[in-house]
Amino acid sequence: MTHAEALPAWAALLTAFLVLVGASLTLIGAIGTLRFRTFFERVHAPTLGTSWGTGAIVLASSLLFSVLGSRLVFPELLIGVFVSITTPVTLMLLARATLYRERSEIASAAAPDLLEDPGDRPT
Amino acid sequence: MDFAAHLPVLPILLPMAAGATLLLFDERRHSLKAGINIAATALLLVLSIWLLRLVDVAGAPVVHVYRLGDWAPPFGIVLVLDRLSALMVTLTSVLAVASLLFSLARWHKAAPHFHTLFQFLLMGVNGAFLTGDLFNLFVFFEVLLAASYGLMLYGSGTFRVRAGLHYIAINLAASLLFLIGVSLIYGVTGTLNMADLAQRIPEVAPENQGLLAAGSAILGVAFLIKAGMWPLCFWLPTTYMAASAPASALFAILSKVGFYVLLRLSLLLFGAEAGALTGFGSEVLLIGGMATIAFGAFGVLASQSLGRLAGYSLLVSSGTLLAAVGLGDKAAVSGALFYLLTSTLAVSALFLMVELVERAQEPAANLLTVTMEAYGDDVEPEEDEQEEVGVVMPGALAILGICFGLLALLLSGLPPLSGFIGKFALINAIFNPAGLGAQTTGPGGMGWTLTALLILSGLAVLLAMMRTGIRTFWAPLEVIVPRVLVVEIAPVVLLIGICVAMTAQAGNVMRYTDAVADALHHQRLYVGSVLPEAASEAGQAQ
Amino acid sequence: MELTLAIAIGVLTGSGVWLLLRPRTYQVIIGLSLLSYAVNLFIFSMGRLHSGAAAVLDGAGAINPADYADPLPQALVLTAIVIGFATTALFLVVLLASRGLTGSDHVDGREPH
Amino acid sequence: MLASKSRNLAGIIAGAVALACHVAVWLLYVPVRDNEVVRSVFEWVPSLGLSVSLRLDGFAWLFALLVSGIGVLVVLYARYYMSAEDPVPRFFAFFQAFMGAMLGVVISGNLILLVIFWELTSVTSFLLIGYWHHNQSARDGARMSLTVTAIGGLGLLGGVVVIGHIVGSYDLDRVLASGDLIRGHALYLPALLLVLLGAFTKSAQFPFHFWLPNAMAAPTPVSAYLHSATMVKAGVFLLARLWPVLSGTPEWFTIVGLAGMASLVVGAYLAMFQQDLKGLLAYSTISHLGLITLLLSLGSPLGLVAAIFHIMNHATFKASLFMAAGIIDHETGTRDLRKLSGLFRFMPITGTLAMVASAAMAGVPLLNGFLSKEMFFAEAVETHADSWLDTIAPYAAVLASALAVTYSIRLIHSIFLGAPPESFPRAPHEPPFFMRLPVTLLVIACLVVGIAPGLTIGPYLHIAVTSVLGSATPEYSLAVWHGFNTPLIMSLVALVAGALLYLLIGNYLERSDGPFLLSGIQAQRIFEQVMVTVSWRWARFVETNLGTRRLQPQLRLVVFIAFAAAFLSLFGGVVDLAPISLKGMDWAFTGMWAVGVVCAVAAAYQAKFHRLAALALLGGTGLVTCMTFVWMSAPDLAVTQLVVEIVTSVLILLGLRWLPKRFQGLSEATGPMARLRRLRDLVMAVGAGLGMTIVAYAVMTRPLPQTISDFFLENAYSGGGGRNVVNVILVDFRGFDTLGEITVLGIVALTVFALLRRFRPAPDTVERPEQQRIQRAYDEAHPDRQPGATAVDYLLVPSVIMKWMFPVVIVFSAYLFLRGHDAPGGGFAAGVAMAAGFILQYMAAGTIWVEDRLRILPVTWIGGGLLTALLTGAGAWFFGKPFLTSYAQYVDVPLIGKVPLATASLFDLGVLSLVVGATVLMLIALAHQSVRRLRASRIEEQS
Amino acid sequence: MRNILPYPVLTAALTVVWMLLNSFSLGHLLLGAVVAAGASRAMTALEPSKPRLRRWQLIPWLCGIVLIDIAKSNFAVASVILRRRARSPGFVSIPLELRDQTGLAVLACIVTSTPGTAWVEYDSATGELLIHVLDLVERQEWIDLIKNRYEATLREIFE
Amino acid sequence: MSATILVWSVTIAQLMLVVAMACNTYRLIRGPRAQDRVLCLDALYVNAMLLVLTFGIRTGSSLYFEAALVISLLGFISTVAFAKFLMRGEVIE
Ligand code: NA
Ligand code: NA
Repeated sequence: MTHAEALPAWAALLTAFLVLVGASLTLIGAIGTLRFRTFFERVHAPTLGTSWGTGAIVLASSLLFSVLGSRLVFPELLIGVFVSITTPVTLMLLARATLYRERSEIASAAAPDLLEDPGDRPT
Repeated sequence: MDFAAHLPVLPILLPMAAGATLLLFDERRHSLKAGINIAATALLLVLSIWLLRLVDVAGAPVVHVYRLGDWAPPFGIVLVLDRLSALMVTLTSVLAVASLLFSLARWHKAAPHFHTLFQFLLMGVNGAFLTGDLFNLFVFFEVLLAASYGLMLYGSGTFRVRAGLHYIAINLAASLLFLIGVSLIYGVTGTLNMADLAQRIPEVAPENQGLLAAGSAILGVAFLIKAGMWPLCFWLPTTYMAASAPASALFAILSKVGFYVLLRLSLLLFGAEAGALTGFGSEVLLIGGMATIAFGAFGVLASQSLGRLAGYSLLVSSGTLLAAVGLGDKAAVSGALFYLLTSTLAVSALFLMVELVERAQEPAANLLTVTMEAYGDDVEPEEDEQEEVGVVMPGALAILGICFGLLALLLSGLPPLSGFIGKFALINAIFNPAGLGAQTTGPGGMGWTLTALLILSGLAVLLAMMRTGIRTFWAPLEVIVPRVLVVEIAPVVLLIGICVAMTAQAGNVMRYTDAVADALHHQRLYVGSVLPEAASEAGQAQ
Repeated sequence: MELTLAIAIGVLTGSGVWLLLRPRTYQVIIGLSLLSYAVNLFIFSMGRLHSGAAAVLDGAGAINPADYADPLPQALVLTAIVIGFATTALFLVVLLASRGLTGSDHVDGREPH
Repeated sequence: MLASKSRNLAGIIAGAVALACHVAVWLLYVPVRDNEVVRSVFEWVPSLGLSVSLRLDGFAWLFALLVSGIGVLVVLYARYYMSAEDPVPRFFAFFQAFMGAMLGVVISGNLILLVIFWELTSVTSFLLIGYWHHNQSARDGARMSLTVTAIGGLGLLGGVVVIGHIVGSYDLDRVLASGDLIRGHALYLPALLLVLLGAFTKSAQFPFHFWLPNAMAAPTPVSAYLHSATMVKAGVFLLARLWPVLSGTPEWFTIVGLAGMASLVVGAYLAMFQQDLKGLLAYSTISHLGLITLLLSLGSPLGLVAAIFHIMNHATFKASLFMAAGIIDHETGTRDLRKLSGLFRFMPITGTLAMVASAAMAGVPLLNGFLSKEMFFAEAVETHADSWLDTIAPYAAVLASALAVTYSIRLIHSIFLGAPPESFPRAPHEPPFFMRLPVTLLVIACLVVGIAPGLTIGPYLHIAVTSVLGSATPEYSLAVWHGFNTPLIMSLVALVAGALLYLLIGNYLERSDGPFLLSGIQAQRIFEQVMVTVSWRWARFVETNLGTRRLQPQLRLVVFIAFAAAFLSLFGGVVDLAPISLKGMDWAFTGMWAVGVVCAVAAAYQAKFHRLAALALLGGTGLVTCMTFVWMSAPDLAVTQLVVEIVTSVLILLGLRWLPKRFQGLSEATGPMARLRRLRDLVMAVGAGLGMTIVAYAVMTRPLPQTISDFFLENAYSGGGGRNVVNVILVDFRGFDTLGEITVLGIVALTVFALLRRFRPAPDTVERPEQQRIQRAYDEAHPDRQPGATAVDYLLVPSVIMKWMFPVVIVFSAYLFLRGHDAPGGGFAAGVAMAAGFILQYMAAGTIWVEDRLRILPVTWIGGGLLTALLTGAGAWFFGKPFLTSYAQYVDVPLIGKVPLATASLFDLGVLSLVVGATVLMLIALAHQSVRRLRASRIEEQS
Repeated sequence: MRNILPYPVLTAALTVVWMLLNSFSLGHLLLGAVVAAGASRAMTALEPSKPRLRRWQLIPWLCGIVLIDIAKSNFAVASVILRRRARSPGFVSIPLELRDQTGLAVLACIVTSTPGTAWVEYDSATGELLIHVLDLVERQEWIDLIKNRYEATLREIFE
Repeated sequence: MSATILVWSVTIAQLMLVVAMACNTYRLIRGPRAQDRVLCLDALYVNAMLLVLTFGIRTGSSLYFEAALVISLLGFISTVAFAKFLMRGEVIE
């Protein structure tokens, strides 16, 4: 970690803080996936990581490299932007799919042969 | 650099360029594509003969080294053109001409991209023969395998796809082994260049020799799968039987690639100067080769269809070649190469014959074999009706019969054709490893067993082919004269004709194979040509 | 880390081999994928492990190769990845074709008796 | 080549050739008479000691004379014998080939050449015997004769090779001069046995005699030629030829003698019982050949003289008898001795000729057969080596002679004498003169030689004998009358006993169904049984039990053998593993792999029933693999692995559409065997995993040897113009690998495309997926909803975002590409990324929508990419450099600064183009199946 | 001009992306512009509904409030997870007037990116949006939040 | 000093992220439904991306940035494919 020696203490502290915040949020989100009971609850959990979890770490990275290179470097911001644009797509699609699956299961409870889900079934 | 200096790379680039160019034209332009393919294949044949003449000069053996990217070996990839590789390239292009001619009758239109796959297969095979780099060998193996997957599945159909699945699964496993082996060798020696490897292997520290041996063994297993050694060969007869006739005719060279690599590497890396690893694996090759001969012979006898028979006879020839590599001495290698030429040509011709003969057996098959399978379902029947290419053969059955008989002689190794000379050369080598007249002790138990196997396997092929031949050509009461086009029988005649010519010119061919064997046993020559600096350093040190 | 990676390679190989020997084509394709991960890592490990080493040259000037990760195995792995991708795609299509034509997803195209 | 009906022309050509041979042989009489050996040598394969060496000495000359002479006669005969319907040119072609081969055997001066001609006689005789291949018996006879004689021929090859090994040459002269060396060599017995195998099978010696009677299905001219003068004589010819080097040992005497004696007696005995005229002659041939073999076994020079003499005599009378038999068959339409009778009044001339020839066969005095038989008796009595074999030899000789008399009488009596039959298939009469001419000439020869042997055959026999024996040639006399000695008594006894025997059992023979006592044992049936057992049952057994057509055992073998090979090699050397320590362990890395490993095992566990889950878990493992590359300083790998990972998932998901559901427990085998199988696989999997762990650990903990990578690191920037060494290796140092690799990708894409063109989905997947059906039904059930509204709404918002991502992905792909040479990225990753962008559009809007708007020509991209890479590489040629030599320079552009320009980038552009094309082609081809199905089902609905 | 640069805003944005990825230099400005123009042209093929940015000056303000809202929600959801607090998840149906597809997309991103709310279903015929809320205490509160805070702003920007 | 702070914080952050990966993997394996697995796979991707970023911070190298970028930009494609497969039964219609 030779690069870090040159880092001013405030930057190091701030970076460390942001990194830890981001990681903590992500971890909490992951714990959420364990604790929540239904899919629609679980769907909220990863957003901790994809919102400020990512944001904090991205900021940390930007900060570090800006300070180290003594110029503003923000390519990491793109990561944040991309994540916040793409993650909703997947979550929306998944949520909608789940809604359909659950509806159709309720609707066709009388016809269990239609109930088979395509690749996977509850164990 | 003058133009001739670039010749060694052309057998790879020419098919590649042809294959890529073919992609730029619309699928439906069959004749144009066929034309390009014919031109490229013919050019390849001319080129390979040129290469053959380039290396076949009297005096000290010639090894042409082509440094790709102008990087000095062992860092860059090199192509090495010597007598052996020139011979194999020529054999490939001969088979290609025959197979292509055959396919022009109907097969080339059965599915998209036949010509491209065909040229890429040639590219892969030629690359495997020419390269002097172990990982580059892997790449060309993959090229030829990928193209062979395409050609194997070409035309689709239940049986073919089922066999293709097995073929691909096994070869994927083999490719993984190849990678493990190559990388392990790199991990121990730090190089990929074959000549460099030959230099470094004797110097590998004792504590690393086990790892090196393990890597070589795994690599060897990968090649043995491709070369078709029992018990790694069960996929082979089914695959070759299931593939379309021109494809399997061309595939006859594929198992020879495995043999080629085993021959090249075992003599180069584990030859007389390999230190502790000298002769590594040769016993396995000998015993495995013999087991393969035996299994192939029984398989030939057990075959009910001619296609499977042809596949098993390929196994017999594979086993014979492997055992010869196992013997390892010059005479055996020379005999093996002669045998390789004749058996490859003959098996290839037999694969072409299979379709023609089966057409004679089944009236329904007489009507467009291709359409039955390939156009079974189709939402988009875009291909127009097949039109005739060439003239239907008169007296087809008689010519087929003669060809079949000659092939039976060739494959069983019965006199007087080159099949006999090849087998005799091998047997002669078993009894007189140092040459006729040099007083040596008689062959050991292995030698006797191998001799017996060589003879008995020939007998098995003879019996089986006689059975099939009688059933096909003699037994039927009403003779169905198959619709055979000239372009279909011509390649068979061509291949057999080459065997006949080889019989007449056996002395010259043997002189060539003797020279090949001789050069293979002087690994210094190869190493010195690829790495002149290193070799001269070594010379100074001594 | 060597140990970790070695064990990882071993487990991936074991899982891959297990699947490779299964009767269903889909199992085989997953097995082949796992095996190719294992093999790629194996090739990679042949250049030894260099955590956090420089991967790209700074520019001209004298270079101490020991400071860098061995690039050659990496290049080999790249080739292997590409080829692995291609063959996975091919195998997939062939297994689909086989399933379609034979009506069975058994590797032999028919259920064993 | 000739039209199939032109039998005159074909016959004339064949006859002319045979006659020319015959004349040529005569022309060589003078030098041969003077004990010269006429030689003619062409080199063929010198390194193998194989030369086309023709060598005509007295013995060969005499034989050549016989072969060509009788050849002329048989051609003449065949011209009239063969029916106008037969494709005669083929017959004469085979005949000529056979005669050539036989002459070759006789005049070969090189043992290998001899073997070659030897096998050629087998092959051509196969064709001749099977000439009437529409008959089952002809096919069987041909097959059997070739099988037996080819086995023998291959044995002979082995024997000859052993002799060549002993002598150091295959040259006949050198071999003949090395008798003592051969007989004294340790390998003498194998050589002898192998040579004898060849000779005995060819000469139909017991126990290989059975093929000969079956070969009688051949047209009679063939039998007349093959079984009198040529084919079967090749065996005894060889015995005589190698007599100087092989004979004289106890082994020779015992084996050859036993075989000869057995053939002599058994052949004669069986001949008596034959009802088929040609069958009788065939067994008689076996017997006479046994006689010759027995003579040769004795090892005495006089025996050899008698043998050669009998070879000649037997040829003449047997050829004439066969031809006569053919005439009878031709005229009456039958060869059955039971049906034939009283023919003498219809064909007196033929009858007379046949009687004379039969008498010669029976050994009646004043005919040639008598003379050689007398010599045989003399030798049988004379030779004594104090073994039981030669003690019984005279008795066996007399017995066989007596039997020969019996069957000869039976032949004549049964056919020509007695009451004329009520009906023949055809009314018999004398054949055309020219058909009878050959018989006449041969019978005259029998008479002339029998009456005046010294004047006729004498000189020729002499040169033959001297050429074999050289200075050891004994004194012998060919006189008809040697006085009243033991042999004469034996002859008389045989004649009388034979005649008496016929009187006694003649009627029984006429009615018998098979040979007395031996009818149960039919060598032919035993042979067939053995053949079926070995070549079919055993073969099937071996093929099915030592081979398999199933995939799993094959893969199991691959894994096992690879493991075993590595294991044995590994521990053949020394492997010491570095001690395991947890110091310096990177716990994050280890934790990641804990995740990766669990995913892998879970994927393995789920792959059967939970395909989707397995795929997701596979993705988890792949992700950890990427992370490893990140951790271990391989960013290029990480990027590439990631994009490939993503595309592969999409690809497999596309495929999952066509894989029907699996129901748990449907085919899960639960028996103990299945469990055992799974256990075995588990053991193999664990073993393979352990092996890889050990090897990987061993290598990783050893110091890296001096590798070629150092060169790459040192030269990447200065020589390759790039800072990303991996990329420079890929596009420059080892660009050739990349060229091959992209070709693989292109090929696979084309294959996938071609295969999918013929794709036929499983019946249970043809329908639209269940989800779509339900959602459609839902839309249709609700009047306020448009059909398909669910699908539209589902993607309404996401597809907007996905579309807007398209240009971003393109920019990103350009970024990856342009950076590649100096930083992680490169053509491949860029190509896959761009392809992923395309796929995203397909997912967002559907195939039809996208293809209405975007014209992607993936095949052209593939071809163009390959050509770009290729032409970039070939561009170096114009600068006199090898293929793929790159050129890199930094160019100063105003305003912008230094811009790197490397031809390698152009190469990389080819890679990009190909990768885009190939990836898109594969995915789209798969995606198109849905469209295709849809169209197909619409067509079905309409019709 | 319209043919060469059909989406000037997009092109500009992509150029910025390019420079973010590489560096802010003149060379990359030019190169980036070329790449971005190419990518934009590719975009025309997909015929996206062309958004009209009426009041783009509202965008930064929107970004600001969204970032803050998300931060708040992060905190809230984290506490839900960590404290295992009792929660009452549920669906909320919201009638939307926003019809612009891009606007809807942005709204969807906002809703979904915010921990605690998830975009589930949107009926294009009725304009009815269904969201899922992790901790649904007061239904109307959520409806107001979406409609007044986000939808209104977005309608101003896009419609 | 700065180095120590950074090393510790990044190490702890990485361990936290790895634990997060483990949590997601648990759901990935246990499900119960396909959508849960896919959700967690997506989360796994994000975790990995963050790990890459922290790794970059730790080594001070920006070379790993592309890998993170790939995940953020393209990582969702496979998840979209999964989701479409669940909803519509096929990925590309
Ligand atoms: Na009679
Ligand atoms: Na959310």
